[in-house]
Amino acid sequence: MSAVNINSGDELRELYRELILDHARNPRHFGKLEDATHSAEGINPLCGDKLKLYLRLDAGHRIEDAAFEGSGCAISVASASLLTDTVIGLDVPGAMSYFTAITRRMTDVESTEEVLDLDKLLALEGVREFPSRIKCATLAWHALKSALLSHTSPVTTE
Amino acid sequence: MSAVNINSGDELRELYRELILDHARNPRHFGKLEDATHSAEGINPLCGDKLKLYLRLDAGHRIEDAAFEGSGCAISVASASLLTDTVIGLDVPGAMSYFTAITRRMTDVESTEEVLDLDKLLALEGVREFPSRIKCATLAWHALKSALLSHTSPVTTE
Amino acid sequence: MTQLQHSESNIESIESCRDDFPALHQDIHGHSIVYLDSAASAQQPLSVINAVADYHRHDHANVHRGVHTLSHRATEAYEGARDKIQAFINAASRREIIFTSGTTESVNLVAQSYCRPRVGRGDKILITHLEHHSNIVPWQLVCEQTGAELIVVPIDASGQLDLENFDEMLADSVRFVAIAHVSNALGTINPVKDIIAKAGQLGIPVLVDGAQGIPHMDVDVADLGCDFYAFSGHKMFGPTGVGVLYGRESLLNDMPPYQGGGDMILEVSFTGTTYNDLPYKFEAGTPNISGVIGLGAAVDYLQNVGLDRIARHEQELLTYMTNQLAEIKGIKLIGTAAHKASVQSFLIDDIHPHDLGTILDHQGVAVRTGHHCAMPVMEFYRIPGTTRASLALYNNFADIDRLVTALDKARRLFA
Amino acid sequence: MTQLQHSESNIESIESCRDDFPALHQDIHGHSIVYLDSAASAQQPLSVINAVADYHRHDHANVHRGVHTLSHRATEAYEGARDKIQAFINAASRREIIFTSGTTESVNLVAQSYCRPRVGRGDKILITHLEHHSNIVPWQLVCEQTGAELIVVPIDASGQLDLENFDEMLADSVRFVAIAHVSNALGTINPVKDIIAKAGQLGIPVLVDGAQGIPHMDVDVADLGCDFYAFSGHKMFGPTGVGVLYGRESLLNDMPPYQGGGDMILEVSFTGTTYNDLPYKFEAGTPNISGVIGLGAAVDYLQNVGLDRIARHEQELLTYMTNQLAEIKGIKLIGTAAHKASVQSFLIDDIHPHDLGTILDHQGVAVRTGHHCAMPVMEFYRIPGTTRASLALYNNFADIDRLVTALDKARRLFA
Ligand SMILES: Cc1ncc(COP(=O)(O)O)c(C=O)c1O
Ligand SMILES: Cc1ncc(COP(=O)(O)O)c(C=O)c1O
Repeated sequence: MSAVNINSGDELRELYRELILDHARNPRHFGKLEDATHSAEGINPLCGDKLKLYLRLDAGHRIEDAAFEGSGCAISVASASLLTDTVIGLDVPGAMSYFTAITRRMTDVESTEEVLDLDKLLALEGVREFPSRIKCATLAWHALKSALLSHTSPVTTE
Repeated sequence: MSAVNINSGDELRELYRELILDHARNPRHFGKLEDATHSAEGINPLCGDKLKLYLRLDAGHRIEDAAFEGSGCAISVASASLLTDTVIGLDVPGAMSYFTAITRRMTDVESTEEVLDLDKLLALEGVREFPSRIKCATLAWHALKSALLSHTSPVTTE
Repeated sequence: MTQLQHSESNIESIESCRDDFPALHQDIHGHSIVYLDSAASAQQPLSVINAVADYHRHDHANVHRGVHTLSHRATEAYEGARDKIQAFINAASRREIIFTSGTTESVNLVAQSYCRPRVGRGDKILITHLEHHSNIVPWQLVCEQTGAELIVVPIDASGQLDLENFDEMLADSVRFVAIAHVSNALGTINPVKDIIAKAGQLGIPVLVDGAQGIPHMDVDVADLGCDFYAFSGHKMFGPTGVGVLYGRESLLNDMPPYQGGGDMILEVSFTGTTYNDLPYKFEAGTPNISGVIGLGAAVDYLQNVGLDRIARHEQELLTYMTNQLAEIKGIKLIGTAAHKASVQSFLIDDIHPHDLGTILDHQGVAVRTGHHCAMPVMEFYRIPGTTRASLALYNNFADIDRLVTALDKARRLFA
Repeated sequence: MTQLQHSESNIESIESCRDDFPALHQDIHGHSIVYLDSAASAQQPLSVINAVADYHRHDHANVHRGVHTLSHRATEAYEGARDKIQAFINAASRREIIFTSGTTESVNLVAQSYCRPRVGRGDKILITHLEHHSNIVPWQLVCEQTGAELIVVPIDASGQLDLENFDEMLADSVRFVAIAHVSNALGTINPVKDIIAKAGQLGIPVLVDGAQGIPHMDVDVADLGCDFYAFSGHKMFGPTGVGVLYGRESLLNDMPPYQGGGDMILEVSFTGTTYNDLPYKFEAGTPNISGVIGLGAAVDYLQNVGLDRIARHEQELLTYMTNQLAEIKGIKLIGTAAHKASVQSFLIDDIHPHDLGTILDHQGVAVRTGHHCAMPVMEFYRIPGTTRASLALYNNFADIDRLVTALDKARRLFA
């Protein structure tokens, strides 16, 4: 048997950082938000990822609480988990600017601009080397946008 | 303008022999046979050739009269005309053996056997060099077979 | 015959395109080939042939559902071709570009998914007398299935639509209009933009059969304003087995899927199935991946040469051909509309087209003969068929001279 | 892992087949490719790639209606492929071989043209729980359109059909049976011959979805006794965008056309249209000429290698793969039927298949992950998807070893 020399482990490690694996295994804010004011579904037909994002906005359009349920790969679950961590406490424009920053950062390989402090979300950086996984990383964020715009139909990443 | 040297006129002349052109221009037994006992339609979707063959058989299964109508290329009209000339007076097995001899002669390039005296039908020999025209030459013959077997549906050569 | 002067034109440069087409560099019956049958199916430039072969050498896998590299490459190439086509015909969104197996399937899709649920007894579907069978029979089937009625815009002796009573026809219960951009048998370029505008005023959707439009002119679906535009890869120097249906998004959204299968669903269960978004809702099963990629390469090729240059070149050739043919004794030109694409049907003496086709082929000249899948046109002229010479960007003046010489030989043979 | 002894086999000779496939000679992420995704789409041997390219270099024109040399060559090649396929699956007549765009279209054709006019409220269409979406959704659409009901043969934990109550199910108003020859997600080879015999006794026609059958075994439709058999070119080393519907002539004769267009008619007029004979009645429009020719070349290739040898080779590989996988800690094999084609689905620990797919791809190993267009199967096992390794004639033991090594790495990464 030919021994396989796995010399490209670094990129994989970059993708599956400890923080990602942690959020994938123990997603924060997981479950249904009974008193949600906004929600949206995200579906990635590629891998069958499916999640529902719930938001509770207060009278001043601030995100008081967020949660999600569903199933998916490590990247999409971790991304959704990080999302909820991030957006709680933000107002709508603030949350939308995270949507913009994250999706631009993922899809535009050249992008290095730092308009926002992405903080823990930078753990998703490794995805940039895996174009076929970008949709996993952005699924929850598209659901966020859809929920904030009060779209009720599911969004897909294809 | 580049002058074109047409050096392959012989095969064309073989295809369009005088006898063929004569039968194409002045088809014999052309028209409807009012008291036909058998008939069949032949359609060649390739060129839109369409002809109807009429036969009158007597009590002893002899072909007393034959006629055809329709329109088609020189080859198919001449072939139909030659067919009517040939089969009048023959009994059913006799006519069928002409069907067999002609179709074999057309489709089997190797065939040289002379089971029948093909006589004027040998004027169709030139078609053998033009595979795409064999269906024209055999269309009326397939209609003959179909009429003799009392098929009522149109036959096509495709 | 002497060749016209055409010093003013861009011919010198476009003539070199011919070198890109391997099939045009061979002898037929001892003569270099003259291919005048592009309206039936065009030849492929090497770039298209290679795009398909290279795809299979390096990048093939099934699309959309795979996470591995080849699948990703295949998906990118496939979806990239969709973007090219969107830009090529100026559609508003890539969701409006549906890959089909060809014009025929595109028309059938609209007939079954759009019209069938929407028409019934008393309703009318309007077509014209110069349509290809692919834009007739699907509507006949819908009429049979629903009780709707097919009505037909007449043509005149030149092969132009006779639009004198068009407004009244349209106003009388017409629910759908399906019309060729260009007639394949006659070459007529129809005034589709006007027709679409009139139908639009009455809220009647229009499908344009663009099979013969797209290879010859710059097609802009936004400018035309049509609701559906159908075309085939193999008539625009791309592969067989692939075509496009452009459809306005709002209409496509309201249509049920045409076929069921993989890729066109989001979720399948025995209690209920959710269809996928556009365009995937209409692309059931594994698509013609290499065909679509080849079609993308064909679009690249056409854009490199330039649609305007192609149109100019073809118009010059058409004028030359028409003039040269008109000089032949015993010829009857079928299809003499004022606005024409580079197609000419004709009859010579009483020589049957099929015989003429054989005689031309024997001299290396490939033309199509017969009814060209437009039997109603033949019926109109009371002829069984025609001989048709159709030109593409790779033809030149010498091709036309060869045609004329070959026709001369045929006349002598049958004299 | 050590490689098994396999001295007795014909492996040495069949291994050289791998050289025929250009796509298998490349590196992915720095590793020589291990292609284990043939059940989604197979790679093409050079002979198929060249058959398609050569056709376009020399012989392309539209088929059937042309009198010139290229059209004649194209028609001969296209119809010659039909003869090859007739012989390949032992159909009684070439009229029974209909070219489609793939399995999906073949199934939809039968659903719409055969079933839709024949079923109504109270009638049942029988499928199984392991079908691909392409053999589910078309029947759901017919049920919606007609009021008929879909009933589903259950499966057991190994992924085999549970046929205990099959006779009673069948006897209860079933009008049509549609069943996979081989499950793409589970690999199960279904006892289609028995099922067809039982349905036959009740006069119920059967369609076999042969998409996964035809690449792996000698298929004989006369021996099976099925009424319809559907398959795709791209799963049997041929082109995308082309497939076959075999149909029993007597049934096809009684069916209305599926699509309208060129070539499928004898005569079109506005007062009435006469359809063409079989098989042309079902081949509307310009077909996928080069695809069909490529499919013919794929059949030649398969017959040269020998279906029996392929089946033996794949069974040896499958046994080896199953044994090797079973040794991996935390693995769960999905699809463990007694009779299986060379496909294995599995799960490892709680690693999501999509993550696994990425990790394997990064080591050059191409597998498919997800629901494999068989969501009801996933629902049955209560899983979102699996990782699936599927083998074809060009795979070898080293490929399996590479898979196992790569899985090991994934486990360590997620540990
Ligand atoms: C069992 C089965 N049936 C049907 C299909 C559909 O085939 P295609 O996508 O080529 O139409 C497939 C392949 O995806 C399959 O595996
Ligand atoms: C005007 C027109 N419409 C439709 C078609 C049908 O195209 P296809 O055969 O590629 O489906 C053709 C070509 O044959 C055509 O010329």
